[in-house]
Formats: sequence, C-alpha cells, structure tokens
Amino acid sequence: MSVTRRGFVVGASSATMLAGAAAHAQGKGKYDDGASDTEIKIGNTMPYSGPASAYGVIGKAIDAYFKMVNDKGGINGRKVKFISLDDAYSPPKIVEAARQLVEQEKVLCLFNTLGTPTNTAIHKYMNLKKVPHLFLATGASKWGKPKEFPWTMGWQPDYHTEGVIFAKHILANVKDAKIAVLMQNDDYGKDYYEGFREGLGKDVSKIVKHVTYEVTDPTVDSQIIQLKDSGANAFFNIATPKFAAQAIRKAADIGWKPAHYLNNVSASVAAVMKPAGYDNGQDIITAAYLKDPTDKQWDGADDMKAWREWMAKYNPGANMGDGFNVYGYAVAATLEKTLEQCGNELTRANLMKQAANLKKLVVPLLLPGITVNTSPTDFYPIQSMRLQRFKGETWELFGDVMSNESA
Amino acid sequence: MVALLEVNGLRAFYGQTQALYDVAFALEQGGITTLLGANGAGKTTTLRAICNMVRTEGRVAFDGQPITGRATESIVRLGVAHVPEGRGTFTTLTVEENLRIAAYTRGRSAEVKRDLDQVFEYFPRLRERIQQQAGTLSGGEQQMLAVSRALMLRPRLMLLDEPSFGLAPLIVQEIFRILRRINEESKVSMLLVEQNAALALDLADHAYVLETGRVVMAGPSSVVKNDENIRKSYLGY
Amino acid sequence: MEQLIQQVASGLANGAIYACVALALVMIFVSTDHINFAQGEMAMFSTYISWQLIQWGLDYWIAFFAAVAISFVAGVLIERIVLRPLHTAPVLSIIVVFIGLLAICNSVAGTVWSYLIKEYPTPFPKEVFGFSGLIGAHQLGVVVVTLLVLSLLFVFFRYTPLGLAMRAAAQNPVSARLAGVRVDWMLALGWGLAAAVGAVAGMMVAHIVYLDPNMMAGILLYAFAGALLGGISSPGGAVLGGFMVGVLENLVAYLGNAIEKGFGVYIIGNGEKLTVALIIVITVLTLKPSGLFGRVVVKRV
Amino acid sequence: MTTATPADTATTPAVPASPMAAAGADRRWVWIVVAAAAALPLLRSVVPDIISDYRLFLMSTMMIAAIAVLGLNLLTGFNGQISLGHGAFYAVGAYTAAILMDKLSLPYWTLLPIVAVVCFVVGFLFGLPALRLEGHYLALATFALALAVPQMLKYRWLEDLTGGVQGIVLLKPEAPFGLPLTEDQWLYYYCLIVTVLLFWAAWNLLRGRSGRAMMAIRDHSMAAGTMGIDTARYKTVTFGISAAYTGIAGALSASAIAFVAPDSFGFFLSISLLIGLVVGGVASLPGSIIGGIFTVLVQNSAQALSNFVKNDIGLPYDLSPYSVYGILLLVLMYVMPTGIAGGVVMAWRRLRR
Repeated sequence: MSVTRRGFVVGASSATMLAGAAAHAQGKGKYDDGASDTEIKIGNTMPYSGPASAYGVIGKAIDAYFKMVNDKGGINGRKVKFISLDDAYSPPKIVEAARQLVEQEKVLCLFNTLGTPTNTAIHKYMNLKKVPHLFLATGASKWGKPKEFPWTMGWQPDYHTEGVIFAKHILANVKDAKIAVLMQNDDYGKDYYEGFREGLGKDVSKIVKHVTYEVTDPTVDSQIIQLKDSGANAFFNIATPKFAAQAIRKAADIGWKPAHYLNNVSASVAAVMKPAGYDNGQDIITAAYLKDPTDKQWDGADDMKAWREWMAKYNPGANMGDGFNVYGYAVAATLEKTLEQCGNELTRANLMKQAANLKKLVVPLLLPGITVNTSPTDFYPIQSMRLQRFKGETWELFGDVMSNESA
Repeated sequence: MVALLEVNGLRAFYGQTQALYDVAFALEQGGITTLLGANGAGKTTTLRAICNMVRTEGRVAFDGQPITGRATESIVRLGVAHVPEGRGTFTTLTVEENLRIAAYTRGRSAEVKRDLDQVFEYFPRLRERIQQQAGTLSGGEQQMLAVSRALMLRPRLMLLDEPSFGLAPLIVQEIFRILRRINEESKVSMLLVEQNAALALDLADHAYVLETGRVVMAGPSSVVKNDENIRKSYLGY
Repeated sequence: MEQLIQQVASGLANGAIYACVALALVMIFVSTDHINFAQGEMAMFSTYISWQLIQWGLDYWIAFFAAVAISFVAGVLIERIVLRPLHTAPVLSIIVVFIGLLAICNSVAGTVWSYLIKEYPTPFPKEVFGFSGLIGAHQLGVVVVTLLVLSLLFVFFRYTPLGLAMRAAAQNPVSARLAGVRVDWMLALGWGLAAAVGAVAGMMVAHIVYLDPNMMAGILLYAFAGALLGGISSPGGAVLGGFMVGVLENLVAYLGNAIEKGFGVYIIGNGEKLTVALIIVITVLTLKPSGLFGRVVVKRV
Repeated sequence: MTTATPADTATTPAVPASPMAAAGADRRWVWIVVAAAAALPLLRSVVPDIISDYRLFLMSTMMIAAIAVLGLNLLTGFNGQISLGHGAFYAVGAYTAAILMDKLSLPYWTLLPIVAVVCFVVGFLFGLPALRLEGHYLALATFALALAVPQMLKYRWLEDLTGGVQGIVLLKPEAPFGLPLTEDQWLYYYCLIVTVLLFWAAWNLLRGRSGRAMMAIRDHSMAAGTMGIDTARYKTVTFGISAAYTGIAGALSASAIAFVAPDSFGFFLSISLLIGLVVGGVASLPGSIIGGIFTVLVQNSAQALSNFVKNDIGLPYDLSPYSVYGILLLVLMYVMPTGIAGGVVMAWRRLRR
C-alpha cells in the first residue's frame, strides 16, 4: 500500500484507517483484513485463567470444531484460523486482548467473546473500528441494537426474554402467586430479574421477596430460609449451577415446595439436577434451547450422535457431561453457516450483512422447533425457547415453542 | 589421651565478613576450659561455629569424630549441649515442657523422669515453678532453666555462653557453684565463654584468650590468672 | 422467631465449615509462621483425590483416610521440595509462591476432573434427628468432626513429645535446634498436618457446597475472617472464630430483613453481609490486635 | 546449613542501599530512558508496524500498572506495612474519576488531583486502624478491604452513582489543543507525563528526611520511635500517599479502558499488584516499573507459553495458561527470590567482580 507521508503522525494514522476501511479484491474473492483465498482469521477471548476459568471449555470446544471444519476442507475452501486469547474475565484485560486481535492479528471478526462486563468494555471499540463482534457468549439484552451498535450481535436467547417467559407462565398457571426470587448479584442476575418484572407488568407486586447472593458466598442456605419465610408459593431461581443445585436441595431440606422456575443457565441434568438430587428436583420448570448432553432422551438424535463422535475425535480431553461443549459446538456451527453464506465476499460489511440475514437456519443441537433467525432490524439470533419440566431423571418438553420474535 | 573436643584452623563467616581466623584449641575430657576476650573478639562465634550455627570452615572433632558440616541438631544429639547467649527460653511453654523438649526423642519413659529429678536436685527452685510459663521466670531462673535444658540432653560437653550476663552477683555465684557440681558429679566437660574473666578463671582449669578472631594466648587458668601482662592487656582488670 | 433460629442454625452449620478450614490455616501458621493462600485449593485437590478413590469403588471411610494420608504426605513433600529452598526468602516472596501453588492446584484439578460440579457423598445417616429441618444431619456431623479434629490436635500438641517439639520449633527455632529438635522436619510435619486437616475440611465441605475446583474460594475468605477473629495463633480460637463468622453473616442478613420489613428501608442485606462481617472483624482486631483468643506476643527489646 | 533468619526480614529487600540502587543511581540513564520513551511514538513514521496504536496502548497500561505498583511499594516496600488490598484504592480511584466524568462531566485532566485527594483521605483513614495491626493481621485486614470494595460498589443506595453491576461506560480522552495525535498516542503521552512526575516525586520523597524515617520505621520500628520519629503519623501518611498513587493509577486506567465495573476490581487485582511488587523488586523504584511491565505481560506470555507447550513441544497434556502462570511464579521466586530488580543487580555485581 502506498500512502504519501505528509506528516509523520497524521500520515501514519490515516494509513491504518485506510487499511481498516478499504476492502481489497484479490484472487477469486473480495476481502477485508483477516480473510484471503486460503484463510479466514477469527478472533476470540475467553477466561482461561483466574476464577472464571470454567468457561474456557467453550473456547476449546470452538477450536476443536474448526479443526473438524478444516479437516473437511474448510469453509468454501478456506481454512479457519481460530485465535483465542485469555481475558481472565477482566474488562481491562479484554480491551487489551481485543485490540491485539483486531490491530495486530488483524482478524476478520471477534466471535463469541464471553461475559457481559467484558463485552461491555469492548462494545464501543468494536463498533468504532467497524469489526464484526458476533454471537457473543452472554445473554444480556443489550447486544441486539442494530441502530446504535450495527457491528455487535448476540446469539443465545437473552435473559430478559427468558424472564418474561417465566413471568407469563407463572401468571397463567400459579393461582394467587406469591413469588420469591433468588438472584446472583451481577448483571446476569439483574437482566433476568428486570425481564421477569417486565413480564409481570402490573402484577409486579406479586414478588413478595427478592434476595441476592454473591459468587463468594459458600452457600445460599441462608437466602433460601429467608425466601421460605416470606410464604411464597412460586420461586424464580436465577442462579448458576452450583448455587442453583444448593437452592433446590436446601428448599427440599427445609420442606419448602413452591412452583419452582429454574433459569436456563442451570438447566443441566449432570451439573444441577443430579447433584441436587432427582427427588428434590421433580416438577421444576425451566426453559431451554439446547439439547442437554446428559439427558437420555436425545441419545438417539443424529446431531447428538455427530456431537459425540466429534467429542471423541477432536475434543478428547473434554467432559461429555459439560453443556459448554454443546454450546461451543452449536455456536461455532452458526458461524460456519454464516461464513458459508458470505460466499467469496469475505468483507466485514458482508459478514455483518449475512449475519443479519439468517432465515430459519437449522443449527445442530438446538431443540426441535428452534431455529436461528435474524434480519437487519432483528439482532437476536435465537429468541425461542421451550419450557420443560423435570420428571424422573430427565426433562420433559411441554407446550409450544415460546418466542419473542417481534420484540 | 584423646581430647574430647579438638578445634583446628577454624574460620567462621557472617555473610562476607570473616569473624574467626584459624582458631585452634583442645579441650580435655572432664575439664572446664574458658574462652576469654573483649567484646567482639569471637568467643560467641567460636561456640556457634562448633555447633555449625554460622558458616564455618576448618576442622572440629568431637571425641575423635569430625563434626564439621553436620547439622546443628545432629551435633547436639552427639552430646554437645549449647547454652546459648540470651538463654533461648521457650517463653510460651511451661518450665516442664522446656525441659522435656530436650528429651523428646527418648519419649516419656521413666528415664526422662529420672533426669528431671536429677535436674531439680541441682536447681530446686525450678521444681517449684514446674507448671509456670517460662517467659514469666526471672533472669536467673531462666539461666538455670537453660542449663537444665542442656543437662536433659545428657551431654558430655556443655558450651556455656555468658551464663552470668545480666544477673545479680549472688545468683551468679550460685549458678557457678552448681556448674562446678555438675562438672564433678555428672562428669560433664565444659567450654565456658565469659566476660567476667575472674569468675571464669576460678572455675576453669584451662583458658584461651581471643582477640579479633584469633587465639592470642593460652595456658592453665592459674598461669593466666596470675600473669599481670595478660590481665592488663586482654582482660582489663 | 423461627427464622431467627433457622438462621442461627444455618450459620452454625456454615461456621463449622469455616472453622475446619480456619483450623488448617492455623496449623500452618503456628508451625511455619506463614499464611497459606493455597490452603483452600490444596484441600479442594485432596477432596478430588478422595472422590476419585470413591469412584474407583473404595468405601467412603477408606477413601477418607487414604485421602488424609495422601494429603499429609503431599503437604510434607510440598514443604520439602517447594518451600525448603526458599526458607530464607522474604515473606512477600513466599506469598507469591503460595499464589503460584493456588493457580496450579486450581487449573490442574479443572483439567483433570473438569469444572462441572459433582455431588459428594456424606458419611452421616440421613434424618435421624427430630429437628432435622433446623440443621441437617451432615451439618451436625461437620460440627462434630470439626470439634473432634480440634481435640485430637489439642491432645497431640499438648501431650505428645512430638507435638511439644513442633511447638518448640515454631516458637524458637534456634533454641529448638540446640535442644536436638530437627526443626526442618517439624516445619514439614506442620505442612503435612495442615494438609491433612485441610483434606478433612474439604471432604466435609464438599457435600454441602458440591465439589468443583473453585469450591474453596469463597470459603477460604470466611475462614480467614474466622481465624483472624479468633486469633490466628490459637487453634481453639480459630474454630470459635469460624463459628462466630458463620452466625454473624446470617444475623446481618436477618437484621437487614427485619429492618426492611419493619421500616420499609433497605439498609443491609445479603449483598453486604460479607462486608459487614469484615468490618466487625477489623473493628475487633483494632481493639484486640491478636484476635479474641490469640496470644499476645510480648516483644522485649 | 544456614541459620534461620530473623522474622523481621519480612520486607527488607536483599539489596537495600538507596532506593535507586538498581538504576546505579545514575541520573543520566534515567533521562535517556525518559527521552527515549518520549520519542517512541515519533518513530512511527519509520516503523509503523512496530510502533502501532495497540503497542502504545499496551505500554500505557504498563505505565499505569507501574504507578499502582509504586504506590504499593511506598507502603509495603519502603514502610514495611504489608497490603494485600491495594486493588481497593485502585477501584476507588477509578470510580471517583468515572463518576466525576459521568455525573459532573468534568474533563479528564482535572481529575487526577481530585482523585489523589480522595484516595489519600481513604488511605489515611484506613491507616488509622491499621496502626494497631501488624504483619499478617494487617495483610489480612487489607485483604478484607479488597473484598469489600467491589461489593460496596454494588450497594443499592450507591447504584445511581456507580451504575451498580452494569458499571459506567466512559469516553476516551482526546488530544488537547488540536494536537495531531491519535487517542492512543495522546494517552501514551498523558501516562508518560504522569508516570515521570510521580516517580520523580517518589524519588524526592524517599531520599529526603521523610523517606529515611519511613525506612527506619520499616527496619527498626521501635528504635525509630525512640529516635523521636512520630511513627504513627508517618505510617498513616504513608498509607495515604500510597493509596493516592494507586488511586491515580486507577483513574488513568478508567480513562484508558473507558469503562469501569465491579468485575474489573476483584481481589485478583490486589493479588496481581502484589505479584508485580514482589516480582519487580520490593523497595526499588526501577523494580516498580519492572513489576508494572510484568503484570501486563505475564498473562499474555503465560498463554503463549501454554500454546507453545501444546503445539510445538506436542505434550499430550493440556497445560492451561493458569498453571503456566503458577509455574512461572514458582520458578521466578526460585531463581530470583528478591525480584527481578534485585536479581539483576546481584548478577551485575557478580559480573563486575
């Protein structure tokens, strides 16, 4: 690239800006930074170190997925180079990592970066740089605002919507509902809770007790005692797996039997229902969009079989019961299909355009009836969930697909 | 006759600083030898060097066996009991516990009980304070405790570092009287470091005078005691 | 009123966990004068070992004692191999080493056993008490085990020659050497004991909070608070401090609730209970700098 | 066999001498380094790929970390009060700056003095009860502070100010007076100026009477008291100054990241500051800079090392970056128990001998 150097600083900075903006034709396609005839560079950050390192499993699963894609010849003949950096779940760290990926590694897009506070820290930056910030690993509702942030898009059903779904179900099914809420005291919990309140609308006063816990709390026993004491007959459990399981068991231990609604974050048989005790978890209701690998009812499904084969071959060290491996597989498949849809025009603008043009896309491991849908005004790829009730040792789907596509 | 303790070419270092220069002396079985000299002459360092508590070069033999480079606690277990400067009391333990530590490898046998009785025979005052926290003892009592603790090791050689330090003259006399008894009755040899040269020379049969890390004078106590020159130039009395 | 009783009972049950971990912290502190930040992660690792043994088909109690023994040996080895070469290093460097150990234990456990939470069995019978709604059988068992471990340690340190030698080595290493005590091994032994006590704590805790690589993170913080409150040089004090912190945090939440109910104003709640507990601990410390039951070490100049 | 060292070597550095020892006390070198740092962005027209905006940003974060480590060093290294909770002051600084920008729309360059005063007061007040605590108790009390602060940020009645769990999104500072600089270049200069000023101030403080008093208190607390030094005043004021330094670093980081949230200030932040202090060099000014660089670089290098082990050596086991990080710390303490600054000085002395 030849740029006349007018002043040493000005010239240099405008050069980088040009490099960022202009797509260049080369060989058989049209490309931006991070794509060529042979390769597509995808950036990602995950907490591989520090207290949140449990999530690192997702990054490894995605990496394993693209290995499989590359072994099969890549996407439209291009190999995927997946670069995943450690952000330690820290906002300052992710800024550093994202800038490294965008400015040094020159990736085509950031994909499935994890966490709400972390993604908030790079939200503006990505949109300023006009680099796709795609399919984030967080359920906050703020990732679907194409007008203000045209380069950012979430993936999973947002917590807000799920909260609304539960609220509606309680209002319709629990007589004289008196609702108790247990909530993790952070943005994730808050998003759920606000959706839930919105769903209750004028009946918001039916929430008789709302308590929070910190991730540093050893148990939520004390909170459950407080909730029981409120005399509630419905319970919305907004907790991560460990605390959700504790809550289920403690409620049973002290003989509190409300209509129990469990957030999707903890809808795992192996990680929540089994440790909590199957007896204690009967009739709990949750919402789901992914198949649970530890739920026997999916053993015969083709996509689950394919997933098991892939786990054995490409992700051998990983735990078969860990739902994060399902999550990573499904979200990577979504990106694969989106990139396929881009054809030979692998520009950042086209990638965003195609991401906003997914119509009834079937992604493996999503529950039957749930597909990925987006449009230039709808930046929420998955907005449908299905309610399920715990029976015996497995979840039983009931009712229709609940969706919020219009919102 | 083999000397009980034989020291040759002993050098000791604190970090980069050398504190002893080729110190050599010998101590006879059953005898009491004293090291004299001004402050900083290297008396305490010599005792520490024998027990390998500072970085040491040279040769130290105990009962004909070289002990240089062995761990302090192994040397102690061979029968060298060191009564350190400042008495080394375990302040939070009781008097009895202070004494029992020295016998801990021997368990809680009747033998230990006998040793305790023996010690209390020398220092009846300690028997009265047996359950008291050692930190609450007076200075003299703590010194008695330190000597007793050394005795509990059933030593053949006792290294005494300034047992008179900071004590009233009457107590000092009492302790020195008992030290002589221990030497005679229990056949424990002693290497005594003392500021109070007159006192030390009364007790000891041999004396070495140290100056800036070197042995400058040696001889039987009686000779040293009566040599005016030595007294004036090295011992200052 | 019923809630108050339940909160106190639940606080005591949590307190038992803190007490157990605090006891392990005190073990290392009294024998080596260090505060081991990796204590929690070591206990977690021990618990995984016992879990693995149970998975392989061993009886609970066999796995329990095997894990305690393995942890003891591992503790001794860590002292001999990792810390021994650093025994002249400044305290701050040792703290960094502990953090390094913490990171290694945590991530190796995560890699080997995954981050999925696992249920961990309880050796205690289920529901044999009339008041089982108030405090679970396991919780009661934890209290008993904690007190048992405490008494065993008390007897060991108070009445055995080896215990005496360990106390002596901790109090005055130079003198202890001169009394023929192998001080280096006493430190290693202290580590071994602490690791063993930690293993017991971990195995008691795991049934309540579920087994995962991060299970000790929060607990360690409360255990620190408990040990500080009771006095970190006193095993009995640390245990009592652990119980007090457990009850205290629940009472803070209870009080907050009562105020909100009575006056309609939110002042404190679950979000602030750790903070309030810590403020109380620090206040106590400024009044009694060695903790409630800690021994004041008088320094002579 | 060596004899046991007395316990009060806790914070005494292996290389005491003057605080500038590691730099050889050679002021000429300091000027050369500063001049080189100032000239660095200008080299961009020559090697645009090396002096990129990203690298300048990275260097800015290193300087910010260096200031924070220096703050901790003043307290722990030079005054002997161990703190495991300096993340708290960092958070207070960052939030003070963020709230002033967000609510009062104050321009970023007016913030640092205000932040310094606020953090000084907070640190000073915390220093009062800390007077009663020693060694491990003080360490754990400060640790408690580090735990409590992120929780307090979420306190219901403060939510309007702090943004609660959502945090506050800020604007990045732009170059003033229409200077032809990118945001990152300006941030770099801004941080450089603040860093140089603060290190200069610390150097002057330490070599003066107050500095000697601080170190006397560290080395011989009781003796210092009998020598007529008002230990209580020095200790609390040092706590305040230390907090102010770390708070300024927090404020700078709020500007650089353009976002604050409770998750940015977990207790791991305090731990990593402490690691920076120890790895860099306790009681050493150049050590603080090394520590700052280390805290930023280590995470990236841990991951690179982990990838290297996995891909290039081809170990079947997945050595996670977190374990690499842990092993790195162990090895560093093994090789250089007194930190990199101390280790380098010792190696240098050995070479010259």
